[in-house]
Amino acid sequence: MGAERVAVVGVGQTKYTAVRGDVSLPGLLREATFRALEDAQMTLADIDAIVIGKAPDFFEGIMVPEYSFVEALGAVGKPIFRVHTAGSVSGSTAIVASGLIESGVHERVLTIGWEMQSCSEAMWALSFNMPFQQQLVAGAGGYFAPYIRQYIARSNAPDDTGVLVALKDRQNALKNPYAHLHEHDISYESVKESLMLWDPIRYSETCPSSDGAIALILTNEAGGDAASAEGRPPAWVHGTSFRSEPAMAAGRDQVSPQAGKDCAADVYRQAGITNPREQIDVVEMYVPFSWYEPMWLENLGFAEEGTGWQLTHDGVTAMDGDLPINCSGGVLSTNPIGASGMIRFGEAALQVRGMAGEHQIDGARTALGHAYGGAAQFYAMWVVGADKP
Amino acid sequence: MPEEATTSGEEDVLRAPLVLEYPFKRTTGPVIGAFLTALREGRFIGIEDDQGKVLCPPVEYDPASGASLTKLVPVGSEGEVLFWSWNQSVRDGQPLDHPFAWAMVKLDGADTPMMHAVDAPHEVMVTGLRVRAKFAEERIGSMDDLLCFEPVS
Amino acid sequence: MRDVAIIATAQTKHVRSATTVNEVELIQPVIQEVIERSGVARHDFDFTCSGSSDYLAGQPFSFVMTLDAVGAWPPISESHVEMDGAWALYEAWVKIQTGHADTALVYSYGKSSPGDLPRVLSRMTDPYYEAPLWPTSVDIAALQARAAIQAGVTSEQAMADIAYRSRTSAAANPFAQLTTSAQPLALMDEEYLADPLRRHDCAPVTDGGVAIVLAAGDKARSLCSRPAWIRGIDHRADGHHLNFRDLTTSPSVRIAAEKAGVANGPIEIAELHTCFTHHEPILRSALGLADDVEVNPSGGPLAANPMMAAGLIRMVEVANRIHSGDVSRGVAHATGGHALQHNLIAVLEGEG
Amino acid sequence: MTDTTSSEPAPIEIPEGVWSQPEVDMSAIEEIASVESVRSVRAFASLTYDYTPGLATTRFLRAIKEKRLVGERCSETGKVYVPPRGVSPVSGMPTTEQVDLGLDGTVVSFCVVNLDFTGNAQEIPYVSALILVDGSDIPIYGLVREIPYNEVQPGLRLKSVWVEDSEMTTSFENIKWWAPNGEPDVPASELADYV
Repeated sequence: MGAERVAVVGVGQTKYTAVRGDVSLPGLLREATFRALEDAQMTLADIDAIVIGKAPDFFEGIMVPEYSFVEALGAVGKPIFRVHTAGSVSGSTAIVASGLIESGVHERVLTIGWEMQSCSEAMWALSFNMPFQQQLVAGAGGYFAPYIRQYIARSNAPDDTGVLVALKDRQNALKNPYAHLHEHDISYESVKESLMLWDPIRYSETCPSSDGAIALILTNEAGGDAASAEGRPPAWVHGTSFRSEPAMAAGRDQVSPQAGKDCAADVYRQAGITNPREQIDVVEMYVPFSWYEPMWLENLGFAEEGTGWQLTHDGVTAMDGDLPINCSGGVLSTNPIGASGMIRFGEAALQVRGMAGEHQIDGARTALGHAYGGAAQFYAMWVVGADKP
Repeated sequence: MPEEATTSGEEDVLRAPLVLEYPFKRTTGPVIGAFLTALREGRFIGIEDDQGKVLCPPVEYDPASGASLTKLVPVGSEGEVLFWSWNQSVRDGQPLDHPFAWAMVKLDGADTPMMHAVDAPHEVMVTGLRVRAKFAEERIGSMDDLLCFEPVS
Repeated sequence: MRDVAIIATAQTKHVRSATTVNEVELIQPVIQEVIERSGVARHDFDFTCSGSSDYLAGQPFSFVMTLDAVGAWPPISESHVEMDGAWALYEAWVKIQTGHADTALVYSYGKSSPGDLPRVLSRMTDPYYEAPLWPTSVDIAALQARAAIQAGVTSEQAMADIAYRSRTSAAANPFAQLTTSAQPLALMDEEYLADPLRRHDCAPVTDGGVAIVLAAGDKARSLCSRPAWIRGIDHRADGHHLNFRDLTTSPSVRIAAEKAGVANGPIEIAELHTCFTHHEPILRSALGLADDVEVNPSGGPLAANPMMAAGLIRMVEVANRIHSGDVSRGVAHATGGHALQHNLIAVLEGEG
Repeated sequence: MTDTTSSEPAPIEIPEGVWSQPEVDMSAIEEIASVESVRSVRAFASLTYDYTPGLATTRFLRAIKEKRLVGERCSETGKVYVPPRGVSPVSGMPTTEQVDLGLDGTVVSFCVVNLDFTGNAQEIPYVSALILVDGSDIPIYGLVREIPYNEVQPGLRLKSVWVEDSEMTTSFENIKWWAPNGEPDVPASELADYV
């Protein structure tokens, strides 16, 4: 079972920015797609199927926009598939694409995550004033901030933990030419002194709104072997998993949700990982608010409960630490919502391929890509490796 | 659409209007931008594919292969109705405020048709009808610059 | 490929307007019913997948609330597609093929009644060239119907016959919304809704939902006396832009039918996702169906058209007839987008 | 209805790569090439829905108009949900038993907000809290006022503060905010299951 091995042989990203004023909507997807195809040494004609993920259609005001991109993606006569699973969406999308190969249904699949947030505003597209429903009185961060506060209370984490995460991720972003935010002047003080929006979350500890797309080319084992033989190392998929739990289940732990723990356990089991802290070299983690780094470190089994923040403070999660997290700059530096999950997956693949450029971790062999969404209730993860599973 | 009110009246529930309104911003890229620029100038342009076929309105890619297209060419403001339907109940936002025909209009010099409104009486509408573009007097570089097509008298 | 079958189904009574319930209240009884019928315990499904549309609901992430009806605790392996539930079934089928699941719960639903459905669907057109003109789904279908009539693929008379046959067939379908029709000649006397379409040519606006359970191999055999095996399933897209398409044929259906193996045996019934009468001859031709193949004995979407569910219901209708032993082999079709842009074909068979 | 935006999008630096949108050839349309190009458009969209919140929410809102908070109980776990949505997310079964809740509650957690997200003139900073209404098993969000923001703590006991009886509607807005009710704090151990 799990009949066919899956290899990532192409990764293509757009330049991420607040407004991609120079391209059309299909142009944005084509930019990522053509870069991925070039990386994979393929053309559109080589692709068997396309799997697309994005956040709600209200962002761009187009119902199932991928239908109007079919010609632009050379997909006439091919299967095209749309996944929609909240913030984890393009992680889920990559997993659906991977399943098409693992099952033996297709051999070469293009998968794309994208968002053009400049078409509207996140505040509008994510939270209409629905009749008869309670209005948000505190914005998006106001939903998560009480749980972060609860984490701090449980763990006694120093109150600058979030500052250290934001500083690290934004400095990592300086090494990633595609990243949205390139804050050359950022400092510990500038983060700490930024406006406390939702105490304990400061402005500089929150993600931006970005335009952008990422595309991956996935192949079967033969495709991975062929790329390898030509000196283009693939990333091998060692495990994939998604998990969901209800937003409003009485008794659910929103600081360290069970679905995240279960999803990690499932993907580690598939990848043969019994000690993630030892066996995983680098992590691309979905951290839209800085404090989620220590929270996910615990949720994903990298640290005992209540101790995740120590890894951050000890520099373990820095580029030169022994568990580097978000070398790309992460969601804190780049957040086209419908692409953010797949960017984590794609950056994990780049690391084990040795192709991450300036933010490459030397000798990275095994990497985790992690995405979550909704009320911290939807999870998608994959483990990729330099070695064939 | 057939109407069949089969609502069960088991229990009266609350209801309220929900209005979703937004002025979405769309970046055009160079090809769509050029088409809208041409509309502002009261003209049409298309784009040539590898076989020399002219697509109007232009797109950035070959519709069959996805290959990039770049050669913009002029297209006429008159053309022919390839097929059409009649829009009896006009809705908000549509090109005209009275009943009109939707038509696929192939402009002179183009090889593919575009969808738009034809302002003509129902009984005049026929496949093969020659039509001419009617532009707005004040044009700003948007689809609104093209009001509709009218029969060539 | 692993043997995978539909082993249980359930659907709502389809209505013009299910005003009293929200989406989760609409779909919950159907999910409960299909779980009970399947014999799989609620918390034992290996995978769950659903299909729905935020634009129908007028709410972002509308599917999140509906997940409550599954009882996703402890956490489950779950996904959602912004497409008809037929594609949720496809994702579940692929998941079972990977070996990561042996059973799957699939559901989809649509409440079209709150919005002006044809106008809502105008948001599905090209965002630059078409959406600013607000062409409705009926407007676009009428253009396609004209092209089909001009090409001799169908006629207004043939379309009236299809409407009559579909709605009178639906009289035997307890879930259908429209179950009566005037005689075809009388239908032809009706005024146009959107020349060349009359009211009877259009599927109704419907609220409703559907759920199925998939199981693999021996698991399916142990849970169902006559599983409806998915012998082939494939889906393909045509281009979006009407200006680049031949609207009178369906190349994507032709490819999907070949990949799904429609022609590998006799087809006894076909349940086709015909939102408009002229879709039937286009689909019949692309599927290569013989003239005696019974199409839409349930009445099809012309009798009940819950958006995002009507495609999956086609699979349910074929599966039900296999479960009951009425037929041995049938084809189900689902579509998405305007003018039959995206099409899924599944061949279902009973054993032996 | 569309209109063009005047703001010219800022040029961006594309990283070195193998593909970006190719330059178009405008040599055949010089009269278009010579004028200022359209770079973006505004697409105004408006859709109206006739929204119905369903049976459970209707029951809840009809009660709130009478200054009552009503939850619904999961028949499997016994947990009480507020606001009820008709189905227990744990069992997947309908919640049919209605439960009268208290009008007081307890802060489970909170955050201090320094931007006005409410759209009306709040004092800033203000406190948005997760509040466990007496008799329920799932916290709801609410504003906490009538106490300095830096004195709010988990366990703080609150009362709901309502609009005038004459202004009561079928709306959450009937509760203006929450304020301390003077009772002793609830120990943290009793709240552990609610975050």
